[in-house]
Amino acid sequence: MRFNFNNLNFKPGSGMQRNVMAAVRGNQMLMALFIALLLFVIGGFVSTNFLSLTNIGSILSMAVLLGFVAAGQTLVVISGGEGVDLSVGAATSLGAVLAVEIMHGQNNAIIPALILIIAAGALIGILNAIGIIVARVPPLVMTMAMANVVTTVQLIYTNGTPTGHPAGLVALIGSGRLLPVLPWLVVIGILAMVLMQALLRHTTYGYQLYAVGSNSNASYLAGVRVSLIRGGAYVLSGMLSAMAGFWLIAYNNFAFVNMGVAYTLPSVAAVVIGGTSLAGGGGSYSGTMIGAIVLTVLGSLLVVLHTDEAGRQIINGVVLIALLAAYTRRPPIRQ
Amino acid sequence: MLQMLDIGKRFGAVTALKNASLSLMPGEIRALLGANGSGKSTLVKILGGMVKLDSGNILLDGKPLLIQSPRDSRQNAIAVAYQDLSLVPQLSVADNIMLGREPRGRAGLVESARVRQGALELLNRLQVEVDPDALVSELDTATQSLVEVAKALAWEPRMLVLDEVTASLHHDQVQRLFALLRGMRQSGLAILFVSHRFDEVFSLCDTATVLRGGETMSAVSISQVDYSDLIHAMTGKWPEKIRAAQLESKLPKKRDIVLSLSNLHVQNKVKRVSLKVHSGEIVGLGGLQGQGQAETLRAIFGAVSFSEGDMVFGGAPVKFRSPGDAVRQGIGFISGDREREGVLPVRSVTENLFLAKMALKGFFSTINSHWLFTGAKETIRQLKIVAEGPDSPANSLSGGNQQKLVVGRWLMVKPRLLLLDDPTKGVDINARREIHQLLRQMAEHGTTIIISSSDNEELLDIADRILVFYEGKVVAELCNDQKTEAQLVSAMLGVNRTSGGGDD
Amino acid sequence: MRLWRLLRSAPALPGYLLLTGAIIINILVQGPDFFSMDNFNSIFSVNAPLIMAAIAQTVVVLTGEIDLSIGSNMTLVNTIAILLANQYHWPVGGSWLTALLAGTLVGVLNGLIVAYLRIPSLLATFSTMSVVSGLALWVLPKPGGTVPSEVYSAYGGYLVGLPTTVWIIATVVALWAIISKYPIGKYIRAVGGRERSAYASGIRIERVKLFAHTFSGFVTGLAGLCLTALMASGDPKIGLPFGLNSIAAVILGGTILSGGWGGIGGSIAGALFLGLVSNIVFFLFNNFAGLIPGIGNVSSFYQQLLSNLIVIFGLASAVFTPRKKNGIGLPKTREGMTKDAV
Amino acid sequence: MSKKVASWLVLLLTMVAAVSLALSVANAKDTKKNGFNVALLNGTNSNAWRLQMEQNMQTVANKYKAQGIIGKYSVFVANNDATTQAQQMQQLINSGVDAILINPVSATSLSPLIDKAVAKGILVMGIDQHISHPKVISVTTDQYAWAKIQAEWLAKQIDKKGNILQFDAIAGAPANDVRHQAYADVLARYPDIKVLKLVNMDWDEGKAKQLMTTLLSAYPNFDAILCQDGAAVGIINALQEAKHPLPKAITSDEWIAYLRLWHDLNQKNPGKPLNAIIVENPPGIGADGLQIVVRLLQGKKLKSGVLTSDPSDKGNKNAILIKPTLVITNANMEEWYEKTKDKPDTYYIDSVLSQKEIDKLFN
Repeated sequence: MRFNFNNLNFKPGSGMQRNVMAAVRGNQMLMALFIALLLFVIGGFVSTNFLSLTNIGSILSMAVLLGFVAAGQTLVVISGGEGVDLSVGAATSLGAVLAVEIMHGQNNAIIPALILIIAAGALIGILNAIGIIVARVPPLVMTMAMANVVTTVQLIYTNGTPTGHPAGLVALIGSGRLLPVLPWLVVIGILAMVLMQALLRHTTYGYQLYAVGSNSNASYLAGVRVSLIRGGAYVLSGMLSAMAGFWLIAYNNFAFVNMGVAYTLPSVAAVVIGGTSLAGGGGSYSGTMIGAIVLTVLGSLLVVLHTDEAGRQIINGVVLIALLAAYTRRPPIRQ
Repeated sequence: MLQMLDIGKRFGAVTALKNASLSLMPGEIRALLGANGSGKSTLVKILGGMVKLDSGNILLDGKPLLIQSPRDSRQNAIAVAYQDLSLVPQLSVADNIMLGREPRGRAGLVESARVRQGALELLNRLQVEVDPDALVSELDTATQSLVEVAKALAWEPRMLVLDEVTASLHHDQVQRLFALLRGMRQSGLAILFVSHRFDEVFSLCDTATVLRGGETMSAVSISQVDYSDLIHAMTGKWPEKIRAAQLESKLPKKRDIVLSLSNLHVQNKVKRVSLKVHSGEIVGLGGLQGQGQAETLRAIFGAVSFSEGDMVFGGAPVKFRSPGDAVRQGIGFISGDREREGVLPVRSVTENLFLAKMALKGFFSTINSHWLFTGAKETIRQLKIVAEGPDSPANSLSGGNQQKLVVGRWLMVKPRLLLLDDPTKGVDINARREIHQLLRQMAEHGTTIIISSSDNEELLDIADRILVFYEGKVVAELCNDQKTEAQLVSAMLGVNRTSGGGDD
Repeated sequence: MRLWRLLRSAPALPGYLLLTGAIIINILVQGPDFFSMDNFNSIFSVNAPLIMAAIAQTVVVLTGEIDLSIGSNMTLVNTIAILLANQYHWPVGGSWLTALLAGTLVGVLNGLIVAYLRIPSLLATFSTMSVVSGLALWVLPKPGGTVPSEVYSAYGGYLVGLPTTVWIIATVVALWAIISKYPIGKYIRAVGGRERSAYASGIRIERVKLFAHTFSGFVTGLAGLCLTALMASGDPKIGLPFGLNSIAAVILGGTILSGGWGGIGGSIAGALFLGLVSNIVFFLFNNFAGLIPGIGNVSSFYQQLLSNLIVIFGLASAVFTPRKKNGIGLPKTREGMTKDAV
Repeated sequence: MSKKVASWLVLLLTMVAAVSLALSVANAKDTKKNGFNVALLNGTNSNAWRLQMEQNMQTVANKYKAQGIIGKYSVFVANNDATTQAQQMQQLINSGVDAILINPVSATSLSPLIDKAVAKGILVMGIDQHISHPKVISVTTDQYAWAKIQAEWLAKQIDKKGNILQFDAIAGAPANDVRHQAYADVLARYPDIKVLKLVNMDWDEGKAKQLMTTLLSAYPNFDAILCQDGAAVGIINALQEAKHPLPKAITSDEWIAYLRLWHDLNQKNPGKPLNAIIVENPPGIGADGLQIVVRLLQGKKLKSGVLTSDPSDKGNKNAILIKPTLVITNANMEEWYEKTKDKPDTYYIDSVLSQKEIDKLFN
């Protein structure tokens, strides 16, 4: 094709702008990383052992657990439409309960356990998706209600008390270390980051997920099956969260009903601190992992500081507000 | 009365305005003109308090005026009616009109009777027939625009800024509005009128200020200039040159029918529309705003469902349940509402360009980013999209370039049928011409095109054949020598039916 | 068609319909005992804290924000009221007013963080939730303390023929009705409806949000006091369930989370619905569980399952709530709402 | 339009209110010797301990039902929501039961409803957690004694000197506070024992593990660990993973999983057994309460001196404190390991007082 006029002399999207945009987008993650390092250094002042390779390794593996729960959360938040999944904790718990009940310490039950865990997580996600997309219940409330149901299901399934423990191999991965600073769990975490990155950046699904989160109407009119993409985010979230339960019992060696619930709200915080906007359409899983590290280091730091439980909660909240104020502020309407 | 001197504004690294100046006298109606990205809307937003300026001064009656918020602006008797509206959909028409200046009675309570009455008076002045208790979300776009104007007038401004409010109004609504504005000018109201429609500018305005690249290029009296002077000021080129560059549209030789509709019926909106479209043809859908053109296009595309009627596409009867189905069958769709229905604002140029292609690929195909990158670069070059690179986010582009992204998106999948719903609304004249050329080229390569437009000139320019809609029916079909402005306008207004349509 | 229009135009209607349904089922499982004033009194006195929390949540949700810290704020109010009266022997009036003030201040704090720091409210209030529950634990490290029996019997008693709690709720409703008559009432909905439009219309959205959070904090304070009167004791963990329950009540009442649409009437109905669900489950299991063999030993799990499922069913009624226009398929003019449709 | 509907609703409600006034039924109450209607209000059933408590009680209730002593036994769970529990209690009072056993969501906060119930002649009893109300008898494990046994044992194991880490449960939970106090009282007598760090593990083994892992970085040199139940498995897992030597002594809970972990550790290191103690905190306490309630309903009187005051409620003599008797150390660990072999991992070492033991409490 040939055009024989070229009078486009206005250039609103100049070069500088792109660099700044890229820098700002990169910045959130860099900033989170910086804050994580800063918290480590503060920890080092409180206790020199805080910076020992073993301790860093321990903190990283705890962070990876939160990062796993926040994996599905990342997808759901990216998918936009006020997307948030408050059932991740319950799905994690269900995954954990199923894992110990099915494995009962036997290595040859690992595969069946994984299949069942993923299927159960998918079922939770499918029900969430139906509620959110078909019945149009707001995600926040639908997933909250689903979390309650999943908790009750765990109780009925286990009669209140899950029995069994993870297979030896799984427990070894969950608690063993390759190097002092590198527990196997962290290796799994890095693997998960690579896979999530591949899903988000190198498959058509990830591509369409970002598109739907950025502008669902435009995506719909470009032929994207918005409901399937968005629903898929909830289904994947259920599956990933249930898998997080598997790793949670690998780390802990035991399961109890609702053991993952404490991760629910921190998973949202990790996603946001990692640079994924609650408005959807942007963000990354590596950011979420860094967000998880920030929250975990902060938690550990508060343990070694000399405060009581009340003080710990207060400081935790204040530091969170400061973190959020530092870089997740909404832009003012007036520019 | 009002002077804006050497206004400068940067968004990050982008300079939106530099040394822009503007002055306005009581009783003056001034047009503010400029291509997309020239800084018009930034200037308007500075006046409205939505954007703060970096440098320069605003003087009101010779005294410096500091506008720090929309409130400051309104309290200084400057009222802005925005293109993207400042209405709250969930509130009633009356509440919206009086928002922020509710008449208050005893103990500071809002007197709802007076709110309603005040709103009603303004609506009557504008001759809008609308229930003041209706929610704004229930209104069509044209009525919403008029409510927006009423809302600006509610502040009893000395200076009224109208930012493209006529874009969605139909002809007689525009005329009534203009009559009102001319009347208000007599009482000393100063009006700043922003529009892409030159005929409106020439019929309403006294003076014009032209912006280019964020700078004021000229401030002229309308009576002393003509069309091409203004184009030159806006673009730096003389329009003759552009005209000469146009390609002549050629009617394709093959005439097999790509799409045929019979008795299509969309609830309340489209009534028994039948049409046949041949391959390689560009069919225009004309008419006043909201006569069923948009619904017809969307019904074909599967975005709204039709209750009755048959559709045959490519020889087989079809009924698409969603746009996804239509896209897979080789149909594309471009909406003029690029903000809501076109671009992915925070995603990159590449991602915007490949969206339709990716939608065709299923969910778990892998993506080769290198291939995407080179593909995007090629399209950017081909469409002359002005962007830093394939990775810059779409919202860093100007409106016209954003719309080119949407066009490029379909260029990549080469659909058999492309539907366009007012695709160049709010797009400046150059980008519009480029988009037209692209469409012609696509048609030459066998893509069939159906385009609806609120701009008659655009239809006459590009369409081989024009179907005119009135109240949900096709009332006229114009081709060859019937394709004239006069024929089109009379058909639009429901008089002088030449063909098509049917019952009364 | 008329019914459909009606459903779509009354923000609180889904809540009323749900409540009516729950009342009917409740009558079916409870029998004629339902129609006793004492029964109404117990329903209202037990559910007044949730009703108040739902009202507080509604005001914030109307501005398009959300408040997760309502539960911990109620706890703080409870602990302060108990601490001052029991440990420092302040008069009940003084200590409760101080507690109410503290609740309001937490609202102010939330408002400042959300409106002026512009942190998304979901995360901002998640953080303040941690701060406030820490404060509550600091104020009253362990459960204890009492409320004079006159206070709690007055709370659970009657006033001019109606349960006291009905009067308390009516007072707050009246207060909100008055506020709605002021411009701020409109501004709250405008800010929630479309923040940018509200701002462009000259509304100072920060102040509106601050006001909404402050008022919400005040009502949360009242909710905390109702809880204190109901429980007649202090406990640094007592308010925990109210954060999420109040959100559920608001949604059940037909208010939409993105703001601008809904009202406290629906939320009151939503809160009562939640209360009646536990009532229904109670009576189902109290009166009928014995008839079904085999669920004897684990019946308590099924109570939870049943109530959770009823709540999900209620939430699905959110279908009836109108949405912000999403632009797909031309909903610029709403179906059945254009002039020629009537 | 909505106004119209609203007025219909108001009309409906008014009618309902009118009918209700007309129908208000009086509830006659008669004294009886058997066929009692007993209800349990359990604050939560989502942990294994509470569930075992519920199941024990169900077993006892079924026995009484077979004998005709209990006519109806029902269980209601409040899901940790204090107002739900209040509502359940309110409805129980309205529907007329003979006795209510409560494991409260909030131990101090049911006074107004208890007043109402007592006024109606309903017997109210607290189980597991003490209820601070003069008219209510609470049957609880003596948590003070429980914690004291542990702390004294620990002090002895480390020769009354050294550094320890302390794991409390949830700050603000009544049992936690009594135990905390007991620990503090005992440790006050041993000035050479220093608590390096006190943390709250919220009865969450997972959290305990993460806390221990973190504490190792700041306090690697400790001699012993004093912890409440629900933490030891996590703590030992954390220590093993970090390859940190096990403490000279550790206190903890009655979870079978822990007993088995302990057994396995000793098997692996025959020369160096884990120095641990288990003090029972039996879920059977609920069943004890139920047996006592039935006797009280039958009109039997408690012996004087049975009622004492709970450490958290010194003003009232309203508590039946059941002293923990079962203590497991390395001396009898193997025996208990064998005894509980067929139980699931999540079982808690349990005991229910026999009829005879219960009868001893009565005249």
